[in-house]
This record gives sequence, structure tokens and C-alpha cells, in this order.
Amino acid sequence: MFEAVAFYLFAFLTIAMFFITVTTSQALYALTALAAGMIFISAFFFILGADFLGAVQIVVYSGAVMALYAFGMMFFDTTRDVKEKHGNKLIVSGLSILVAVLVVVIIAAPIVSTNMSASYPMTEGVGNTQEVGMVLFTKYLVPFEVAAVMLLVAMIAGIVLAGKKMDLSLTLMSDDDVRQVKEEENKKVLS
Amino acid sequence: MEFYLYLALFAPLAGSLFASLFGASKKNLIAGLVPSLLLFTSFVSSTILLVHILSGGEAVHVEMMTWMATGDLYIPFGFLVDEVSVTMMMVVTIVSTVVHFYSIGYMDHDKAFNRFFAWLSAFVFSMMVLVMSDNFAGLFIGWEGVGLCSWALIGFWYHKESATWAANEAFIMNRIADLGMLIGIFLVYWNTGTLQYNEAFAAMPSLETDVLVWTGIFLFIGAMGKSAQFPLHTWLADAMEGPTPVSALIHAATMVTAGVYLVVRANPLYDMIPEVGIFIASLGAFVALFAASMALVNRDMKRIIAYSTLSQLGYMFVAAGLGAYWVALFHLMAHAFFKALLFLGAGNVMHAMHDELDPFKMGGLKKAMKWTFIMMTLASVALAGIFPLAGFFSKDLILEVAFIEHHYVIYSVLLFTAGLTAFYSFRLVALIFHGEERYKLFGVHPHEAYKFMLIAMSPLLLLAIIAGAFKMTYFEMVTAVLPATEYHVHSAMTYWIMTIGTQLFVILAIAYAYKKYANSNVKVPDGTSKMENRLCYKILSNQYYIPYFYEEYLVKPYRELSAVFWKQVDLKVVDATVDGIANIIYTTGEKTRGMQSGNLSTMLKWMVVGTVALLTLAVVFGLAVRYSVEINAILSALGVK
Amino acid sequence: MEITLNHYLVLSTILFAIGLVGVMRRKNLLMLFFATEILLNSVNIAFAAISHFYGDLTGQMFAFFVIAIAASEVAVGLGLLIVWHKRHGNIDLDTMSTMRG
Amino acid sequence: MFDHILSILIFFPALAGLFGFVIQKDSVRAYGVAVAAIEFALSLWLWYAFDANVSGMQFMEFLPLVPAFGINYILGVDGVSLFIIILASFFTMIGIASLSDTKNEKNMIITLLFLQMTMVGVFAALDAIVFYIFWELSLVPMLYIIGAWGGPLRIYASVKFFLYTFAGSLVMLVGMLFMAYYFYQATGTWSFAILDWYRLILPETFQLWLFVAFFIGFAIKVPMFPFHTWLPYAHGQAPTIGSVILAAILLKMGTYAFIRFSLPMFPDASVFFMFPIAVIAIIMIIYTAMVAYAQEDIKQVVAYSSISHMGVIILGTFALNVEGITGSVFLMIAHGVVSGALFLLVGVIYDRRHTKMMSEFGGLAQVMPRYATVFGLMLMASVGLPLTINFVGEFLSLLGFYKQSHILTLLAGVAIIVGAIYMLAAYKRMFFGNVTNEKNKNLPDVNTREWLALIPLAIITVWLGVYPKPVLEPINNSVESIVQLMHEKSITAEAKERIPNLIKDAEAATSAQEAH
Repeated sequence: MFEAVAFYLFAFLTIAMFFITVTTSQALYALTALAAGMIFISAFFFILGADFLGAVQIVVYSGAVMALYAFGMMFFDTTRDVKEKHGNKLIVSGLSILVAVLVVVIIAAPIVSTNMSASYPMTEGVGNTQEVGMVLFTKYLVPFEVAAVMLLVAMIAGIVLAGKKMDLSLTLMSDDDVRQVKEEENKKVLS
Repeated sequence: MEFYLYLALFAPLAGSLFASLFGASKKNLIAGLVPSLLLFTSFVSSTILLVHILSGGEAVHVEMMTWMATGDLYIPFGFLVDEVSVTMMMVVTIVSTVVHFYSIGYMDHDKAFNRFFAWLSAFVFSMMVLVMSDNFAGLFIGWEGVGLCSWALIGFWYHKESATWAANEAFIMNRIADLGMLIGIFLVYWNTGTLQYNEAFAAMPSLETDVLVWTGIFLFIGAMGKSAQFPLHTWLADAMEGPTPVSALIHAATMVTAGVYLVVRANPLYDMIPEVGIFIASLGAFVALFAASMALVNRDMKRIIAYSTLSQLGYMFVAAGLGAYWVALFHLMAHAFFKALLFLGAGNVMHAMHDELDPFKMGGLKKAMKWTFIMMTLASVALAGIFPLAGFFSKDLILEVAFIEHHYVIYSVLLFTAGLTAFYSFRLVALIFHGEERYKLFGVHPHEAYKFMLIAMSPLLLLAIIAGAFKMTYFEMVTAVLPATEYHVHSAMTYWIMTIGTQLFVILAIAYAYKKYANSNVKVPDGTSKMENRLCYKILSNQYYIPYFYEEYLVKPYRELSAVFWKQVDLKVVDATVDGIANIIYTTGEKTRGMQSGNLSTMLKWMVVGTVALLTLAVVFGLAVRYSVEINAILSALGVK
Repeated sequence: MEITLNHYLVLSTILFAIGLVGVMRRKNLLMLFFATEILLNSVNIAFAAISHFYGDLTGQMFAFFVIAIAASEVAVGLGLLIVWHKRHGNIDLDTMSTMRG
Repeated sequence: MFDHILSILIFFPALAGLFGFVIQKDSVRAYGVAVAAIEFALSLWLWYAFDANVSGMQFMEFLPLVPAFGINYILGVDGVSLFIIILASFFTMIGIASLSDTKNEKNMIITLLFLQMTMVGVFAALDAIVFYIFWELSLVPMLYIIGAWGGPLRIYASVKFFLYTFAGSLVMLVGMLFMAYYFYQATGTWSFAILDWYRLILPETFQLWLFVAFFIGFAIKVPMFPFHTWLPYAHGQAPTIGSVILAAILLKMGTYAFIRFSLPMFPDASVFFMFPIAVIAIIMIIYTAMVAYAQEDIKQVVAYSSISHMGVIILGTFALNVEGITGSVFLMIAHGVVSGALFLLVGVIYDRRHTKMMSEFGGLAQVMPRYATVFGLMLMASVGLPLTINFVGEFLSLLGFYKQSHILTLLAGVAIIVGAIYMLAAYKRMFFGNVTNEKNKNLPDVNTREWLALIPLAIITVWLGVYPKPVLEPINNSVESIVQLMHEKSITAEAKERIPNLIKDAEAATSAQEAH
């Protein structure tokens, strides 16, 4: 009973948050709603007994990703609306639902036909975190390491891309200098 | 003897090659003399071979080398001199030697003197290959070779449109027949496994009649082309565009008789299929009458003689078709002599008249050209078949054959044709040599041909007169290989009535011709006289409208269809289809290019659409796999599998 | 009222649909990133649920890697976003048409 | 050294071509002629060393390339390919020697040398992948020749040529891959070796599909009706040397491949498709001959006549007996010589007048008698006059097919009539009559360089027409082994009946002789 109540509650909250995310025109609202939604999702993970995953979800999304977005948004004027032209809503939502249904059908198909057996069964009496650790560092060691490298690469890439001319601080420069820098930029773009 | 065989065969080739060395240079008498002398050598060799055969020697058979050998097929260059081929060799070498020497005079003023001799000798070589070969493939070599030379010689004066047109017509029409010949050869090969005459004929009796009939028909189609039988006859008259010695050699004496030679050579085959023989004989009789009728009104000296040749070829086919092969060959021989003589005489006249061909514009030439007059008259007498000249012995024999074999229709047709022959021959002679000297109206000063030309012609004259005397010698010789049927009318009474009757009939025809055309009332026709406006005159002078028919209903449609095939079908259908496919791909790219608007949002939408499509496929295949048993059941119920 | 796997899958479907709607109709590049996160998370729920109901850890493992990829994507994506904004002063999707064919 | 004669034949011209880049412009022609002459000498040596009595492959070479998938560099020649290789080296030689003044002569000669590599490669390859690579590579130099030295429509023509043939050969590649896969399924090992494939007996349905896949590739190359339309454009736009090589060698790839692949690998399918293909061949013969008659451009006449003759070759190939196939192989060589010569001759007049329209000429026989003579000789060879090279091939091809069908052969035999019609009509328009066009009055006759190319061709034309045995014999032996293989491999009763059993026949013949 508790499980059901929790499920429906969080389901409602998640859907609501994400709905706000995709509909609001305010970037800040969207960001906030997304962060909330992420945290609510972690609740499902806890309900499902995937404690470690839930923790990771909160840490990574609500912590790292959101912070990253927040910092990112500081670079540009988030208060200014991006003018959004909207096409045919029916097509958009129809396609979305169709894809979603199909994805679920495909994911669920092997389960429905009950021809799936657990290759890494959960052992009783062992904590979820421990189990995850066991599997992650044996069977999935190589992918794990690859993922680590990937994250490193992504980090460096992010810095390099975003951090060009980091030595110049626009706030500390005079207006003329800023204009000059801008012109140079424009030239580059034009060329 | 082999040496003489090779000498007879290759001397003309050597002459041809020698003359062609001078092909592009100025007139050189050497280029004419050497081939002529080489041909004379060939003639001497042939004579030696003839003597050898006559004295009871074995047939000379040599195999020079392999030509084609693949699978079971084996074709050598084999040559055979037996009684039949030696006869042909004699005819060919005699006439061609005469024509060669004659041509030295006739082509005297021609720029392409050297080229003429190159081709003429090449023709003789081809003809020798044709008659001497011991297999069908070799025969075909000669067959096509004479066709080539005939093409080159008809179109010798290639700056004349009519000459080149006639050359191409002759070649193409011969090709049509050659296809039949080729099919006949294929039939022989696949049914007997060989193309050698002796082996093939030996294997034939064991074959089904159907096969033999088809073989006979196809081979005869080949013969029809070369011998210009109906309906492939039109080229022969047009071929008169060539120089007159060419007409004498190729289109009277030798090449056109190749068809007769083929039938004679294939006598074991035609003996087995008398029904085809009857067809050949009937066609021959028809052509004899048909060609003679066209000769009646024609106003072109050479064409008249050409039609007469055609008519005589009809006679030969009658004899060959009725199984009297030796008679056919005999008439071939006799005809070669007097017809070549006639042509050469016509050549003299043409020379004298500056290439005028209309006999109505001549008249009274006997004073200026006494010798030519005598020769042509004698040749015409021989042609008409008056005793004791060559034509009497050979032509009357054919009439007898038709009579004895109980083909009275053919007999009466031939008899009637004999009358016509006499009439048109002497119409020609009368118009040219008798009556008023109409040529004066046209300001021509005729002169007799060179002496040596007349001397060159004299052997032919001699032979045209005395050839009949050799009948029995000849008969004994050739019947070694040909069926030796003697044709005697049962009662002597009938025989005499027939012979004398025929003679009288012919003489009457000659007299009528003289009466009508040798007087001084003959005028140059201008298209107004009553006779010229008669329907039958028009039909005859237009050659039964057959050339017109060919031009309108075969040549033109072919030309138009070709243009349609090219312009409409090839460019607008076949090629356009290919280009169309390319264009579809191209325009598809051009159209769908709009999809790549560069707008990320649109592209995302397309991405989603693509995802939908792929996922749907996945689901569908998943379901299909899952329910494969049921699907198969349904399909089999529907009868698909 | 038992909560079954199907409930989770339905939830996942709904979230996925919302994410796709976001992907297709937002013209703000940043919002596009948000929508992508939603898509990834919706699938994560499905993975975790299946993992739970079948007692198999593979689903969770998958979810981990999905999260890792999402994090990298954000890092690189934001970097590119910033570069773009520096160049053009906006992050409107409709202005990004250099891939026009 | 001569163990690797085939590799040398293939790669020597290419290497020499590479080296050619550093040669001085003035001396590049001499260099090209020297290279081609050496190559020709080597190919003659190949002929000399070739044992005519052996029916199988000779001078085999083997070098593993991708052993895991059975892709190996295998070379070898038999009687079928030997003479086409010689012809290829011969034509490259006289092509370079008689090259008229062109811009970028150096590039042209280097391109020709590369083209020679691909041509020899195609005919020597015994591995499907190697064959395919050379097959496709041959398109590149030809594309370049047409595209760089061609007429005004050269881009269209070269692209059409390339895409059309390329599309066809892709289908063929699919067929090859499937064949290899099937081979893997049947034997457990991968192999692309043609000789391995020969040993595989395929079920009839597979044969049919594979035959069609290969057929499309080959038919476009031949080119067979209705895939022929690239050819007139390619010929019309290509420079003389391009047309010569295209007609003499490249077209033969298609017909050669029929004999190398389709017949021995799919005997039942060959029998199954024999009559449809024969009908196509007859359409090719008659239809293209009529189209040729309608042409106004002398080069197009020769181009369409090529298609017409290729029809006879196809017909001979699908006679499926020794006479027919031998004839078709011989006709390939014959047609190579004759059409190559005709294109060279057209090039001669084009160099002088820069037009190919027949209406521009007329009466050339008076101005250029030697030219007219050689043209006449080649024309008569093309028409198929006995004692010229073409006749032997045409006669044997038709003779062979007559065994299979009387009526169809009769129709195909129309070739000798329609061929004469368009050729003689073209000759008449160009050479006969009076010289009407002022520009033609003072045309120089054939010059030394042109004689250099034409005399050997004329000699071959007559020599092989009179004495074809040296060529016919090796071809015959190889073809016999192919036919025997086909008979043994065939499954259906009809195929067994249509394809003669040489051994049995031979035994029957000997026993019959003994009975005598």
C-alpha cells in the first residue's frame, strides 16, 4: 500500500515537473523543474531497491549536471526568450507517443514472452551497493574504465571548448578593448 | 597433275596481286598484260587437266591445308578436278582469257586500267575456287569471292551513282541468297557431320526426306541469288552498269552460272528429292519466259542481252531440275561462249557509239563494223538455236528433256520462249546493224574495234559455232560423275517433227524481227507511238514493276524503319529509359534536398520519424518471428507456398 | 494494489513521450539538452524497474552507464553551446542552418 | 623470370607508366612505344610458351591475399584468354604508335599503359575478386580518356559510360559474394577462386538467380540490347584511340566473362536462358544493324556495327557446343581486329577533316585510293567475307547455334544481309561518287604512321582468315574442356541433352570406327 501511494505520488510529481520543463518559456523555471524531476526519479530507484543508483542519480544530476547547467546559463542571457515557432502540435505529440510506445514494446517484448533469465541474479542478504560493486568491478570493469576515460575526455573537451580566451576578462576590460575583441571575433567568423 | 591444278588455280591470283601492285598508279600496260598471260597459263593448265581427264585419268584431288578445325568440324582447303569441275574450269579460263585480252583494248583509255585487271583476275581466282573446291565451305569462299569481285566491278566506275547503286544492289541481293546457302551448309554439316562433297553425299541416302528437302531448298536459294532467278533477278539487269567485259565474263558466262553448277554438283542430293527438282524446273521455265518477255521491248542493248542471259539460265535450271544435269552443264558451256561473244560484240558497238546503249539510236552499223556485225549475228544465231551452231545442240536438248520427262507445260513454255529469244536477239541485231543509219542524227562517227580485240574474240566465235560437235565426247566424259541418262524421243518421227518444227518456228521469229526492225521506217521512239502506250508494253518496259515494287515496298520501308528505330526507338525509348532512371534518382535527390533545410528542429523531427520507422520494422519482424508458424499456415492456406 | 512492472513501464513511456515532445518543439538549444536528459532518465526508470522485477543487476549497470554518458554529453554539449553563443549571440535552433544541403 | 610472366604482363606497363611521369615530353611517345613493344613481345612469348595441347590453365600464379576469406591472387591463361591478352597488348602498341597529335600526349600514353594493366589483369585473373578489381579499374582510364580527350559531349558520355557499367558490375559483385557464401556453406571454406567454383554444383534455382546477377553485369559491358545505349555515346565522343581500345578489347570483357563464369558455373541456367538470350542477340543483330544504317556519322555506324557483331558472339557463346563457343571466341578476336581497324580508319579521316559526318564526304576513293582500299578490306571483313578473319568466327558461331535452333539461326543469319546493307551504304556515301566538297579535293592519303597501324591489322585480317588454325586450335582445346565440364555438371535432363558430351561422343566414334 505504501509502495503504491509512493509510486503514484512520485509519478505524478515527476510527470508534472518534466512537463513544466518542456513547456515553460523561462529557462530558469525549466532548470529548476528538471532538477526536481531528477530527484523525484531517484525516489523510484529507492523504491525499486536500487539504492546505489538512486544515490548516483541525485549526486550526478541534481549535483553535477544541474550545477553545470546553472554555470552554463550564466554565460548567456537566460532572461531573454528564444522566440519559438511551434509547428503542428498534433504531429509532435503523436510521433512522441508512437516512439515511446514502440520503445517500450521492444524493451518489454522479451519480458512478456518470458524468455529472459537473470544473468546476474541478486543475492539475498547483501546490500545493493555491495552487489553493484561486485558486478561493476568484475564483469563490467572494462566498460567502467572506458566510461571513466570518456568522462575525462568530455571534461577536457568542455574546458577547451568553453574556455577559449579565458585569460581575457570582459568585465575588467575597457569598452574599446571589448569592442576590438568582438570585431576580431566577427572577422574570424566572416572569414 | 597437282602442279597443273595449283597453277590453274593460283595463276589468276598472282595476276591479280601483280596488277594490284599498280593499283593506285597510272595506267600501265604491264598491269594488263601480265594477268592476261597468267590467265593464259591457267587456261593451258586447265587444258592439260582436261586432257588428263579425257584420257581416262583419275580425278585429281588435293588437300592443300586445313582451314577450320574445331570440335567435329574439319574444313580443309581441298581441291578436286573431276569431269564436272574441269568442264567449268575450261569455260572459265577460256572466256576469261578472251575477256582479259579483249579488255586490254577495251579499257585502253580508262584511268583505272590497272585496278580493273586486279579485280578481273581476282574474280577469275574466286571462280576457280568455286568450281574446284571439294567441299561446301570452299564453294562458299568462291561464292562470296565472286560476289565481292562482282560488286567491285559493277561499281567500277564508282563516280557514277547508278553504278554504285547497282553494285550494292547486286551484293546485297546475293547476300540474301547466301544466307539460304549458309543455312543449307549448316544443314549438311549437322546431318552428315562433314562438308566434303563425297562424304556428305554418301551419308545423305540414310537421312530423312524432310531434311533432304530442306537442304535442297536452302542450297537452291543460294543458287537463285547467284543465278538471278526470280524473285532475286533484278540485280542482273542493273549490273550492266559495269564495264562490258565484266558483263561478258561475270554476268553472262561464269558467275551467274554458279547456281547451275551448284545444282549440278549436288546432283546426288537433288536426285533424291524430285519434288524440289520439279520446283526448280518450273521456276526455271517461268524465268525463261519472264526474262524473255522483258527483253522484247527493252531499249538498252546490254540489258537485252542480260535478260537473255537470265532466260537462258532458266533453261539450264529446267534441265538441272529435271535431272538432266549433263544437259544443263552442256548448255552452260555453250551459252558461256556465245553469250560472252555477244557481250563483247556489244562492247565494240558501245565503243564505237561512245557508250550509247539505245539500239534505236544506232542502225546500219554493219558497214562501219563488219566484223562485229558478223560475230554478233553468229552469236545471235547460236543463241536462237539454229543448226548447226552450239545453241541448237544444247537448247534443243533441253526441250527434248522436258518433252521426254512428260512435262509438256514446261516444254511448251520453253518452246515459246525459244521463239521469243530468236525475236529479241534479231530485233537487237536488226536495230543495230541494219536499217537506216540513225546514229548520224546524233553526230557519232563509229569505227571498228582494234584488230587484236577482234582476234581475241575469235576463239569464242569458233567455239560458239563448233561447240555442238563435242557433244558426245563431253557426254562420255561427264557421265562418269553425273547420271548418264540419254534422252531420246521414242520414235524418230516425233523427233524430226519436233526438231524441224522448232527450227521453223525460230526462223519465223527471226524473219519477223528482221521485217519489223531492219527496214528504214524505224524511228527513234519518243513515247508517242501507239505501241508504247499499250498497257502490256508499259508493264514489260518497266520490268513488271518489280524494281519499282522493291524500291517502294522493301527498300524505302527499310530505310524509314531504320530511321524510326534510331530516332524513335533507340534515342527516345531505350536510351530515354536509361536516362529516365538516372533522372529519377537525380530529381529525387534534388527534391529531397529540401529536407536538409539545415534547421535542426526539422531534422530532429525527421530523426524521430526515422526512429518510428525503424522501431516499427523491429516490432513487425519480432511479431513475424513470433507468429511464424501461424503466418506460414495462413500463407499455405492461401496457396502462396 | 500491487505496483507491477507494467506501471513502471507506462511511467517510462509517458516520460519518454514528454522528452520527445521537448526535443521536437523547443527551439532553445538549452531546452533541447533538458529534454534529452528527460529521455535518458525515462529509460533509466525502465531499466531499474526491469532489473528489480527480474532480480537481475544488468539493468542497473546499464543505467549507470547511461548516466555516465549523459554527464559527458552535458559537458561537451554545454561547451559547444557556449562557443556558439559567443559567436552568434543566440542559441536559437532556427538560426543554425549551416547544415543546409 | 618466366614463371611470373602473367604478373609481369600485368604490372610491367603500370610500373612503366608510373616511370613515364618523369620522362621528357618529347621522348614520351618513343618511350610508350618501346614499353608497349616489350609488352607485346612478352605476350608473344607467352603464346610461344603456351602448350596448345593442354586444355587447362597454364602459367598459374598463386599469392594469398586474404586467406581467411579465400581471396587470393590467382592468375592463369587458357586458350580462351590467351589471344585476347595478345590482342590487348597488340592494340596498345599500335594505338600508341599511331597516336595522332593530341594535347597532353604524355598523360594519354600513361593512361593507355594503365589501361593495359587492367585489361591484361581482367583476362588473366582466376580469382573472382581480383577479376572484379581489374574489371572496375578498367573503367577509370577509359573514363579519363573519354572525359579528357573526347568531343563536345564528352562529360555526359563518360559519366554515362562509367555509371552504367559500374551499376551493372555492382550487381555482378553481389552475385560473386553470394557465390562465395554458397561455396562456404557447401564446403566449409571460403574461396573466390574461379576454378574452385567450377567444381561446385549448384541447385537449379540458385543457378538461375546467380546467372541473372552475373548476366546484368556482363550484358551491360557487352553491351547487349537494351543496355547498349552507352556505347554510341562513348564511341561518338571518345578520341580515336579510346574507341579502338574500347571496341577491340573492353567490350570483349563481357563476352569473355560469359564463357569464363556463366557457362561453366551455371550450365543449367545457361540452357534455361539460352533461347531468351538468343532472342536478345537476334534483336541486337538486326535492330542495331538497322540503326547503323540510319546513322549519319561514320563512327556511329561502326559503333552500332560493333553491337551487331557482339550479338553474333553472344549467339555463338550460347550455342553451348564446341563449334559455337570456339567460333565466338575467335570472333571476339576477329571483331577486335576489324572494329579496331575501322575505328582507326575513321580516325584517319577525322584527323584530316575534323568531322565524321558522311554527308561531308563522297568520292574519297578518287582522292585517297589507298585509304579507300584499306577501308574496303576492313569493310569486307566486317561484312564477313570468307577468307577474312570475321568469317571464320561468324560461320562457326552460327553453325554452332544451328544445332540448337534452326529458325533462330535463320533470323540471326540475317546479320550477313543487314551487315552488308549498312556497311556498303556507308562506303558508298563516303567513297563513291564525285568529290563534291571542295575541302575534300586535296586530302593527303594515308601517311606512314597510319600505315604502321593499318598494315599489321590488314595482314592479320587476311592471315587469320586464310589460316586460322594457330589460333583456333588452342581455343578449341580449352573450349572442349569447358563444354565437357558443363555437361558433367549439368543437372537437368534438358541441359544434359543440349550440351554435348564430348567423351561419350568420342568413345562412340572410336567404337564405330572399330566396328568398321
